This record gives sequence, structure tokens and C-alpha cells, in this order.
Amino acid sequence: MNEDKLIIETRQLCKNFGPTIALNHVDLKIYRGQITGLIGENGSGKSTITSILAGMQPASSGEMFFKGKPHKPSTMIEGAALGIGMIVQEQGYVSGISIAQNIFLGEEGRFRRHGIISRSAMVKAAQEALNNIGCNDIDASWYIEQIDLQDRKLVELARVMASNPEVLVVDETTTALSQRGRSIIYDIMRRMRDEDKAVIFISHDLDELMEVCDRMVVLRDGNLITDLDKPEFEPNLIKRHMVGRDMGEKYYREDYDGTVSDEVVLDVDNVTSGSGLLINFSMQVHKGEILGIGGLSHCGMHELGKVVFGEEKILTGSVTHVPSGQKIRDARHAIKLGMGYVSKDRDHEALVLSASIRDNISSAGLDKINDGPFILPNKEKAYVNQQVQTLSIKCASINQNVQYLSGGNKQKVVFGKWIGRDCDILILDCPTRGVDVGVKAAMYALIDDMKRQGKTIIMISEELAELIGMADRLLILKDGSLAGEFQRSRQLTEHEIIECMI
Amino acid sequence: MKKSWETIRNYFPIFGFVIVVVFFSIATKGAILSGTSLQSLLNQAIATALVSIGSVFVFGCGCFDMSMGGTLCMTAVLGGYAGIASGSIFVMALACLATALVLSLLKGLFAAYVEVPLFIVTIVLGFVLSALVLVIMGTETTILLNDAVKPIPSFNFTQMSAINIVALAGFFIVCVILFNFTALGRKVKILGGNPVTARQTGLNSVNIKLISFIISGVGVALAALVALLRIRSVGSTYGADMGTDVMIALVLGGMPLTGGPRTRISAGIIGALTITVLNSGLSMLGLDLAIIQIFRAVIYLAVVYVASMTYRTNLLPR
Amino acid sequence: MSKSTRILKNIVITLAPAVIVYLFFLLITNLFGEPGFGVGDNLRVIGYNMVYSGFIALAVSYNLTSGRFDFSVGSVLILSLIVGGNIAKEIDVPEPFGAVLMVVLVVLVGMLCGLISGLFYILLRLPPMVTSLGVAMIFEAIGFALFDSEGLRLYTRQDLLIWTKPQNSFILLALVLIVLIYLLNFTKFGYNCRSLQTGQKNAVEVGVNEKTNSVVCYIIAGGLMGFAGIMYISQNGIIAPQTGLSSSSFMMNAFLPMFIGNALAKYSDRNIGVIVGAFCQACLSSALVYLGAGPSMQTVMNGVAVMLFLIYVSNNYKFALHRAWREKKEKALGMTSAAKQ
Amino acid sequence: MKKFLALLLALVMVIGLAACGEPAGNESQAPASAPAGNSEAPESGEPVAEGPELSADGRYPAETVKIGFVNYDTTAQQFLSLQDYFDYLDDYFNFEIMYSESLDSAEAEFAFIEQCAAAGCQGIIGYYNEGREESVKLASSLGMYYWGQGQDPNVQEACGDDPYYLGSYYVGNADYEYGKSVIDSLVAADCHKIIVVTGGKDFGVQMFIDRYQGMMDAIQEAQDGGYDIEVVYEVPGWPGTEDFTAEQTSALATDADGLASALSALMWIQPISAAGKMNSIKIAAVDTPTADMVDLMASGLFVGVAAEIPDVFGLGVPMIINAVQGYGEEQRNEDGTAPLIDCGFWLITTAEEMEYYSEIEQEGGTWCFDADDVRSILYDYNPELTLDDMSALYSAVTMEEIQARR
Repeated sequence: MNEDKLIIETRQLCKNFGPTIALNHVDLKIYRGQITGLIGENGSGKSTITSILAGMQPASSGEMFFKGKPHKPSTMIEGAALGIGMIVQEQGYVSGISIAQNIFLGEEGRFRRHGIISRSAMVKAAQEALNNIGCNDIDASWYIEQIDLQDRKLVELARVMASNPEVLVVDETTTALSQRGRSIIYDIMRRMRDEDKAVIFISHDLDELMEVCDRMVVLRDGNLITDLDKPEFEPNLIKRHMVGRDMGEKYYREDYDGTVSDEVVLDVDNVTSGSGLLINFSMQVHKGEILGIGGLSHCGMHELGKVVFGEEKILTGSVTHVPSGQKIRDARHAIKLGMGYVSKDRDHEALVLSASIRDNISSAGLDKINDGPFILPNKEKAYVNQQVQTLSIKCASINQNVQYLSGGNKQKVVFGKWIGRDCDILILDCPTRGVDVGVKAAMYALIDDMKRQGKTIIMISEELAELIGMADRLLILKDGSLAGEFQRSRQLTEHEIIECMI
Repeated sequence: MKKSWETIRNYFPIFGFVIVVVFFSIATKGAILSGTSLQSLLNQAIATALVSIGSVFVFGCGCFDMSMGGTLCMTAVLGGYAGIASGSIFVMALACLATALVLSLLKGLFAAYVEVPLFIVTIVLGFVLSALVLVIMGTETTILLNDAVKPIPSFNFTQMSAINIVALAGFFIVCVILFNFTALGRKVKILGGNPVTARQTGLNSVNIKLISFIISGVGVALAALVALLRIRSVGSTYGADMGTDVMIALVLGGMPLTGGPRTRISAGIIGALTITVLNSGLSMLGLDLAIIQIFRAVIYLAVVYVASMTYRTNLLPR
Repeated sequence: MSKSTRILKNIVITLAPAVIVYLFFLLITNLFGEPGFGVGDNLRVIGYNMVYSGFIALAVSYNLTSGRFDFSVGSVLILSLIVGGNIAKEIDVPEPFGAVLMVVLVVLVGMLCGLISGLFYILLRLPPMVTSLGVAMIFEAIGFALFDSEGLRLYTRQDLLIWTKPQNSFILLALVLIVLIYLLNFTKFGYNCRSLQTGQKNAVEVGVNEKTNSVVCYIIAGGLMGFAGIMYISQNGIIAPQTGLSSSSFMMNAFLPMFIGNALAKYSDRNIGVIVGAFCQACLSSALVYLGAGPSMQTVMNGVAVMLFLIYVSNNYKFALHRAWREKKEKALGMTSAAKQ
Repeated sequence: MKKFLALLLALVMVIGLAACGEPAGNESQAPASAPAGNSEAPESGEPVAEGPELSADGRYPAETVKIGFVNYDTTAQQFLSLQDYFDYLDDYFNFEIMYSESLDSAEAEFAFIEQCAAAGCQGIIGYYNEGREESVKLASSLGMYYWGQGQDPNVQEACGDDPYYLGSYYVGNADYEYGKSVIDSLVAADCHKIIVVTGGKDFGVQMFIDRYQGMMDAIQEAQDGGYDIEVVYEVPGWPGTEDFTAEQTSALATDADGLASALSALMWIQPISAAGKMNSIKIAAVDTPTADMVDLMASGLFVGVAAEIPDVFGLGVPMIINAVQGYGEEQRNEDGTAPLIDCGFWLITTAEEMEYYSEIEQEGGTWCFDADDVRSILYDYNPELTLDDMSALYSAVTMEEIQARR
């Protein structure tokens, strides 16, 4: 690409959060008239770099240039004013206010006519913004709660497009959208490219990127690995860059015998979940089996994990713990029956960030370490230190606050909670999400050991490679019901699975 | 840097207390450290300390209780009535305990099952309880233990201080054990830190909240009993500002009002002692009344600012 | 539903609570208590209480809706009256302007107090409840120290105390409401208030300046407490300084109107809702007098009313959830039976 | 470890108890023994050159006497006048007052008394007494004199013979008398339908209960005497709450022609003028004379003000000084019990009286009992002083009697 099309350039850009390094001297170039894909595993730094560009957070060091001039936005409004719009995966909208105000959040001053901000002018402009991204059916005067989660993300898109940015950043938003939402975003990206503007598209779904992007940049552990143009796109090559070593190396399980005892441990019978994401779903989990559960992000697999653990209310059907014959009422009951649950949203659901490693790990095993009503500190210390050893958690002392640990070590602390309890059924929801490669390998080895100790593991994951590598049996979900079942085998390829996922 | 900052932070409240004591020792030329003064400080601090220590569990598990004033007054009044009717300290103690536990249990059930902004409800509850005491007492507005059926033994100044020590040390030790050496303390810290994680770790939030309120009830009962024995009478305005005193004491003791892992049992006792030394030291200086109140406010804000230096968020606290 | 019927519906819903409460108590007092509720003199009292408690509830609402609990409202009322009133007392100005000058002075001092407590809040960054305790003590002490603790005595100055006449109080209220409705609905400050209230993290991330917004809220609250002070002094003619945090009892009659106001905010505007709430509370307190309830019973009834309303407001989303749950359940049962055939 | 540090801290504080054994307060003054003290009689009137030894700045007694003052409302007009009175006495007598903040319960009163002991006070003036005889016993056990609250019979009966209890002013049951005289002044002003303002009666404040009782008995007596009088409305509480305004308005809606207030009635002037009844209602209240009230009396709106004389509470200073100087024995009744000094109070019914009384009762005023009067009841200045002299002096409170003394 010729240099005069250069719109964004970063030189030696760095960013670190406490001990973890998110960006390591990245030199990135983004050109007009081109959709640039940023791909990499979770924690590779792809979201960090774009949030710095958009002004959500400052860089630790290094420079950025936008249209040739030095670029250091302190807020997203400043970024948007300069022409960099961004939509993120988490909730970006503000509840309790109208859609129109969401679209012009922080810029309501624009509609001031002789001292009065006219609400009708704002609603009209908001409706225009919605229409020009193709959402004529959404009424800008409604409260944002009146539309579903998918459309709320489109409202965020409308907000970004309303300040007609020269650079649009789409950060892993497509997975959260329905088919209609995804096609709207693709059209906008293509239109931006045709109007000679720039688009940065972030996803970890390789096929989607290969289809949409003109150029792709691969990131791994905060480093920029390679920069490929459309003709050079080749899946395995990109994956090798992403993962950083040959697929064949010792990473997942070695053995391929999927045989498992046919004693049923959990029986999920015709369950429809309260949130409506699981419809008439049935499955049986066998003792000592690693049951993989895959699918696109909103296929209901995360709800399945919560339903089995009793965290999500059930509309109809039941989840029965076969050995005890009891129907699982709630999380407490499940834990009593020897179950454990590692939530996907680690920082908000699985850990108490402001508490110490010791408090977190011992909180799950209080009934294991007490003598009568009392808990002796040294017995608790021993219990916690034992987990720290087995999981080799890097920390100054067990009294250190969990929030100062790296992503990988936090995940180990969560595992420590349940391994300490010695549960025999473990539900893992995206156990290796946001964890660096080294820790991933340790996690897989640990899961392998647990299987050998006869424990039953339900592993829910958005990474197909992980599921193929680890699971004895693999269930694929689509829109709340079973789409396919695969046995563990050497020949199993991602391609076959993706067929029934989409 | 992380580790050392952590330990320094835990000792901030004690530094605050020592600074206040040293300051007033100099200002009152040692008068505050005389025998009488120490005894009187203990007598004044006893009620706030007992109630604050009990409330550490309630604030620790993320609940909120500003109605301590009304609860304490109701407990002392009903305890006083029982004392007069029976003439025995034991029955009076039982009545105090029963009233305090019933009120605390109601608050506990309310906190556990009804989802509502607790800090507004408990403030209103405080006013309502104080008004209810007036309704119960009707015209005869002060209960005197002297007109009890059988004479209730009275205690002189020194005996009273002995009772105070036993009550304070006893309750403090029990709470230290409950908080640090049983599962309850850890459960309170986890529930206060993150209720969702607590649920997913299998902690029964209803039980934790109920037990916490019951312990605070015991603290209130003890405080009411000690006050009845010491003053031998109780008026309808007794304990009016205990609600704010407990909150100030816990914050001076270095405990965040939202509870969680930084909850400390020692916050109750240190905070109560700090505020008592502050109040009595100021009145001993014999300054003009307006200056006393401004001085108290400034010292209070300074110590609170120092004690809570640790948990800053970039969002303005709510 | 056309636009005009929607506006009509909103107006009806906003005013409904006031009418229902008024009629209900009219019935009750005539049946059980003595007659005379809500007519003639008592109607004037209800009007006064509505305006007086309305100002306090409005002041509290600007901070409490964003989670900032403020103990210092009472002390701001007293201090602004003592300083503003005594200054106005010295300046002699022809007949009607004296009273207006006093309002201006008292409200300005109130806003200054609000600014000070706002600055305390954003500089110390402590939970607002904790900071406001210290601020309340300081304001009370200043009020006590000034004018050698005599507070404000205007009972000999009838010319300044014209604001309890119904028409004057309603002019004051109308003026304040117009300004507040404009601020909350038609200015950037108003929009920021709403976005910060429910989405503090996202709003701040997008770049909404929370610091200035909260200080402005404190200034508005201070000014409103000045107006409440004007109503107080016009009714009683004298105010004594308070000490020992006893000024926080002024807050008690702010809770009920504020929560009713919040509930009605959707149908019209929070400020109007708060005034409707104040009218309901004024009816309640007057009715209790005609039912012969003593002052302590009043506090109990008022407190219970606030708690019941709070429980309803914080839990009524559960009723909607429950209904939706039942519908989903039937739909799901329907589906499973269909799947079984 | 930190938990034990906190516990250790609390125990160390209390070890101070064991270390100092008996409370330190009471070694210094042995109440019984009379000091040597020279005995020649100083002439009355001008402070005599020799006579008792004075402090460096010429004030009596030589060492400063520290007195604690238990107070319930720091903003009450009477307390403000009393502070001015003590500042006036401070120029002549070597004493120091430690004022308490607004105390609202017996527990707060106990705490303050203990603080006074720690600060080295030698006496307590019980201007406010919620703890009744327990407060006196506490002060005595801490080695401090206690003066005040005479009208409470069980205080007198329980502590009468305790050497540390110095007795009190005695206006009969003061508050009861004030209530009675408020009604008497309304009867004198020919009022028939009375609004009674009860203040803190329903809130459990003893002084308001006594005043209310006094009013009811006075009304009963007037009715027995054939005078047509009835209570048309009772208004409880204080301004600021919604129900007070409602009660106030409906009270003024009645055809009442008299208002009897157990507390300051200044807060009724504006509502009465708003109701346009300035000349159809007459007010009698319990209050402290101030300059503002002079024209209120002149206008006929106020017909009677029962006023506690601030100086009467000042009697505590000379009595405590006498005790500290060792005259405890002389200052007791024959049977050794603490004396009740009869004191008068003012029932002000004319503007002229109000003007005189408000002038003397303010900063720079000549007060009801000036420095010479106080000196006349100090044994060091007047050895043959008897309790009857004290009662005679403190009962002579009318305008004429004060002018006679000047």
C-alpha cells in the first residue's frame, strides 16, 4: 500500500497492567480504503491497542500518529471527535435513558437551539443515524430497555457512525450479534472502505476475518508477529502464527481413546432455561469423561453450564445428580453433591478481587479445613499452600491481593478453589480464556490429570482446537439445542464441526 | 512496594488513635491520662465499642445498619421495665437480650429477603424505633431502677469499670474468635466482597446475614445492660446518636462502609476509643462550644481521609 | 396511541396520587377523626407543607438519585437563613423588595454552602455519607458562632415574612420548578445527570465530566435548601442554631416525596413528581393531626409509609419478572408437549 | 497479631485504673475540716484592702476554682444570658466554667461529669439533671461538689446528707410554679379560651411535664373559683415538622383569646400576625427577658412572662467556692443536710418591668445579683453569714428590691 494512504501509525507502543505486559513495542500501520483484520488469541493485546487508539486508556510508552500528527486522546469523546469510532464487546450503552440520548451521549450540546437542547431534534437526528445503518425498525424515542441485547449493540454502532468516523474499530462485536446484525456491520465496513476510510476488525474467528478483510495482522502475547495481504491468507499458517508453535507439539492430550464408563453421573432432561437460550435440551454425562461443549458465542452453552450447576433457573425439565438421585436446586446444593463451577466471567463471578489468595481459595473449602466449629490458621495456610504448589501460582505471599496477579495466575486461583475441595464433577466455562500460552498448557495437563483421577469434567469453550484436543465426547449447540455430537478421534477436523455450528 | 503498603495500611487506624491520644495528652497537660479519666473514657467508650464490634459483622457482609440508636433505646427501655417488674439483674439482662435479638432478627430477615436500599430504610427505622419508645413510655418518661420491686444492687464507680472491662474484653474476644478462627469471618468477608462469587462458592448469604445481625444484637443487649447498671435509669432520648457514632467509629477504625475483605474486628474497638478520646479530650479543653464542634469535624474528616486512603476508585464513590 | 392522548395519560398518572391521597384522607378524617381536613385553613397548611417539604425533597433528590446521601441539608438550611437573613435585616429597602432581597441573599448563601460541601466531596473522594457528617458539623458550628448564637429573629419584621401567603409561596414554587425543569430536561447538565445516575462507568468512560456535574448538583441542593429556609422563617419568624448533628432531623420529611417523585419521573418530570409526593405527605401529616395522633405516632406512621413505599418501588420489577416467567413457562410447556407428540 | 495489639491497647488503658487505686480526685479537698482562715469581719460593700487573700489579679479566691456546667441546650436564650452573667462574675471572682455541649440523656450527662473530674473540676452545677440522684452520687464518688436540681424530692432525700451535695436553689417546684403563673397572668388579662403549647411534654422531658401540670392545676383552681376558662387546643412539639405547622394553624383557627406556652412563644408571633389575630390573642409564656420583648409587652400581645432568673443558677458559684474554701460545715442545715436556698422568679406583666429586667440581664448589665451581692454570701467576706441571709437575698428579686440594694 502506498504511504500517502497511511492514516494511523504506532511506533514502539507499550502497555502493561502491573506485572502483565499487554503490548510490547508494537509498530502498526493502518491504511485508508482497507479493512485490516487484527487476530490473536485472548490476551494477545489486540483489544488493548485499539482501546488506546480510541482514547479509552493511555499507553505506557511509545508514540501514535493519526493522519501524520501526534495522537494522544484522553477520552473516547476526544477520540471520536478526531475521527476514531469504536464499538466494544462489553455493554457500551447506558441503561435507563432513551436510545436517542445513548446515540449522542456526551454530545447533547450539539442540539442546543438558543439555550434549549431540543429533544425532538435529537430524536430526529438519532432516527437518521439508525436509518442510515439500516435499523429503521428501531424507534429512537424508546427507552433502551425496550429493545433486545442484539439491537442495543446496533444502537452503539449507530452512535459511532453518527460522528462519521474516518477509522472504525469493531472489537469482537460480531459474535454477539444475530445474523441480521452481522450483515449490517459487514455492509458498513465495506461502505467505509469504498469511501476510502479505514476499518480495523478484531475477531478470533479466523474464517470471518478471511472472508471480510483485505489485510490481516497477527498478534501474540503483545507482539506483532506478521502482516499478510489477502492473497497470502492461509488458515494453518495464520493459526501457527497465532499459537506460536506447531499444532502437533505436546499441548493437548496425547491419547485418543475416547472410551469412558457408561455410568451416568448427570442427567439433563428436557431443560428449557429461564433466559430462553436453552430449549428442550437433554444430555447425559458419564463418570470420568471430559465432555466438550462448543458452538458460537450465543448458542446457549454458557447457560447450560449455569443450569447444570443450579445457577440459572429452569423453566421446564430437570437436572438430576444420578448417584444421589437428587434434582439440583441451587449452587449450594450442587457443591454439596461434589460439583464445582469455573465461571467464564472470572473477575466478576469466580473471584473476589479485593480479597487475598488465601481468602479466595479457602472460601470454597471451609468445610474441609475446619476442626469442629473452628478453623486453625496454620491448617488453612497448609491447605492454601498445597494448592499454590500443585498449580505453581506465582505470588509474593498467599496474603497478596488477587487483583495484583496476572490473568493466568488468577485462573489458577479459581482452579485452586475447586481442586482444594476435591470435587468429582467440574464444570469449566472457557477455562483458558484470556490466559497466556504457557498457562494454557499447564491447564490442559491439569485437566488431563483430573480425568485420570476419575473426575468428570464438562468443558465449555469457544476455541474449537481446545475442544478437539481435550474432549472424549463433543456436543455442538446451535440456537439452544443440540446440533451435533462427535466422538474423540485423530481424524476429527475443525471444518466438520464448523459445518453444524453455523 | 505492594507488600509494604499493605501492612502499613492495616495499621493506619491505630496510628490515628495514637495521634489523637498524644495530641490530647499534650493539650490537656496529661489530664486525659489520669486514673479517673481513663476510667471515664472506658465508661463512655463501652456502649459505642460494644455496638460497633457487633456491627462489624453486619457492615462486613455488605449490609448497613443506621438504626442502632433506636434499637439500643428500645432494648434499654424494655430491659428497664423488666428490671423494675422483677427486681433481678438476671431477668433484666434476659429482657435486654430478647428485645435486641428480636429487633436484630427482624432487620436480618429484612436485609436477607427484601431487596431495598438498606441505608435509607435503617435511617428511617432508627427514627421510627425512637418514636415507638415514646409511644410505649407514654407520659412517664424515665424509668428508674430505684423503684424496682426488689432493690437492684448498685455499683460504685470502680466496680462499674470492672464490669465494663469484663463485658468489653469478653465480647471482643468472642468476636475475635468468631471472626478469625471460625468460618463465619471468612464468609462475611467474601459475601461483602462479591455477593455473586459468594453464591457460586456455595455460601448461604441468608444465614450469614442473619448471624451477623444476631451478633450485633448481642452487642446492643450488652451495651444496654451495662448502661442500665451504670446509670440505673433510662430516658426516652437514650442512645439517640448511636447510629452515627457507630458509623464514625467503624470508619475511624479503618473499615470501609461497604464491608468486604478489608473488614477488621479491631476497627470496632479502635474506632470507638478514638471517637471517645476525641470527644472527651475536646470538652476537657474547655474551648468555646462552636470551636469544639468545628475541631471535632476537622479531626474526624482528617482521620477518616487517612484511614480510607487505601481504597480509591477513579469513579466518585456513592 | 397518538401523541396528545399519551401526554394526557401522563398528566393523569402524575396527578392521580395527589387526588387519590387527598380524597382518601378526606374520607377517613370525616369518618373517624374531627372534620376540617383539607378545607380552609388546613388547605393552606397543606399548601405550605407541600412547598416547604417539597423544597427539601427536591434538594435531597438531586444528590440521592445518584447515590450521594447528604446529612448536611438541615445545617445548610439553618446557616443560609442565619447569614442571609441577618444581612437582609440590616439593609432597609422599600416594602416589597426587602422580602425579595432576603430570598436572593439566603439562596445565594445556600448555594455557597452547597459549593463548599460539593468541593469537600470531590476533593476528599470519601463516601458522601461520611463527608457530609463532617460538613454538617462545621456548618452547624458556624451558624452557632455567628450573631452570638441568637440565630435569626424576624418576628418583628412582618414585611420580610410575606412568603407563607399562598399566592406568594406558589409563585416561588412555580419559579423554582420552571428553572429545575429547564435544567433537568433541556440542558447538557440534565442529560448528564440522567446518564451518570444509571450508567456511571460507561458515562465517565465516554467522557462525561462527573466532578463538575456533582458539584453543580450540590450547589442546586444548597440553593433549594435556601428556599426551604425562606418558607421556614416566613412561617415561624425565628430560627435558632442547632448543634450536635440535630439538624439531620430536617431530612425526615424529604424521603417520601422524593421516592414518589422518582416513581413518577417516567410519566412527567422528576421535579413535578417530587412536588406531588410532597403534597401527598402534607395530606398524610395533616390527616394524622385530625385523627388525633400524637407527634411520636406521626413519626412512626411517616416512617412506616416511607419504608412500605421503598419496598414497593425496589421490588415491583419482580412482579413484572414473575408475570413474564409464568408466560414463558406456559410457552415452554406448550413446546415440550408439542415436541413429545 | 494486630487483633491482640488492639486488645492490649484497651487493657493498658484500663490498667490505669489499678495503678492509681482510689480515684485521684478526692485527696486534695477534705470537706469537713475548716481552714485556719483569718476571721476579722470585712465591712460589707467596698472590697476591703486586707480581708481574704486574693489571687495575683486581685480576684477572690487565691487559686482558681474549676466548675463544670451540665447543659441541655447550648442555644437556649437563658443559657446565653447565664454565660454573660458568668463572664461578668469572672472579673471579680477567680473561677473557671467548663460548659458541656447539648446533652440529651443521662448517659451523656454521666460522661460529662466524668470528664469534669478528669479535667480537675472541683464542683458541678447541675443546670440539667437527667440522671437525678445517680448524677449526684457519681460526682460525689469522684470527689466533686454537686449543686442544683433542688426541686427533685428524691435527690434531696437520697443525697441530703452527702457532704459533697451542696443543695440547690429552691423555687418550690420551679417549673410547676412557672406553669401556674403563666395561667394566672392570662386569667388576670381576662382570657377565657386558652391554647396550651406543651413543648416537650409528649417527648418525655420532665421540665415540660411539670410546667404542663402547673398550668392544668391553675386552670382547675380558676374554674373552681367560678372563672370561666377552658383549654381549646393543645399544641405539642417544636417547629420544623409538618405536623407542628398543622397543629399550630388549626389551634389559631379556633376562637381562642389566650395562649399559654411552656416554652418561648416568639415562634408564635409570626403565625398569629399571619392569621390576623395580633390584637385578639394574649400570650403568656415561660421565657427569659430580652430587649425584643419590651415592645411586645407594650403592644399588649404579651401579658405575662414567667422568667427563671439566670443569676439564680449563678448561686452555685459562691456556694461551691465556700465549700472549696472549707466552709462546707457552715453551709448546711442544722441537721447537717444540704440546704435549699429559697429563690424568687419574675412574673413580668408590664413593659416597664420587662425593660428593666432585660436591661440588667445582658452583657454589661448590672444583673439581679451583682458582685457585691455575691460577695455578701461568701463566708470569707461575711463570716456570720447564715442560710437565711442567703434565702432572703435570693428571694428579693422584684424591681424595687434590686434597686434598693444598689
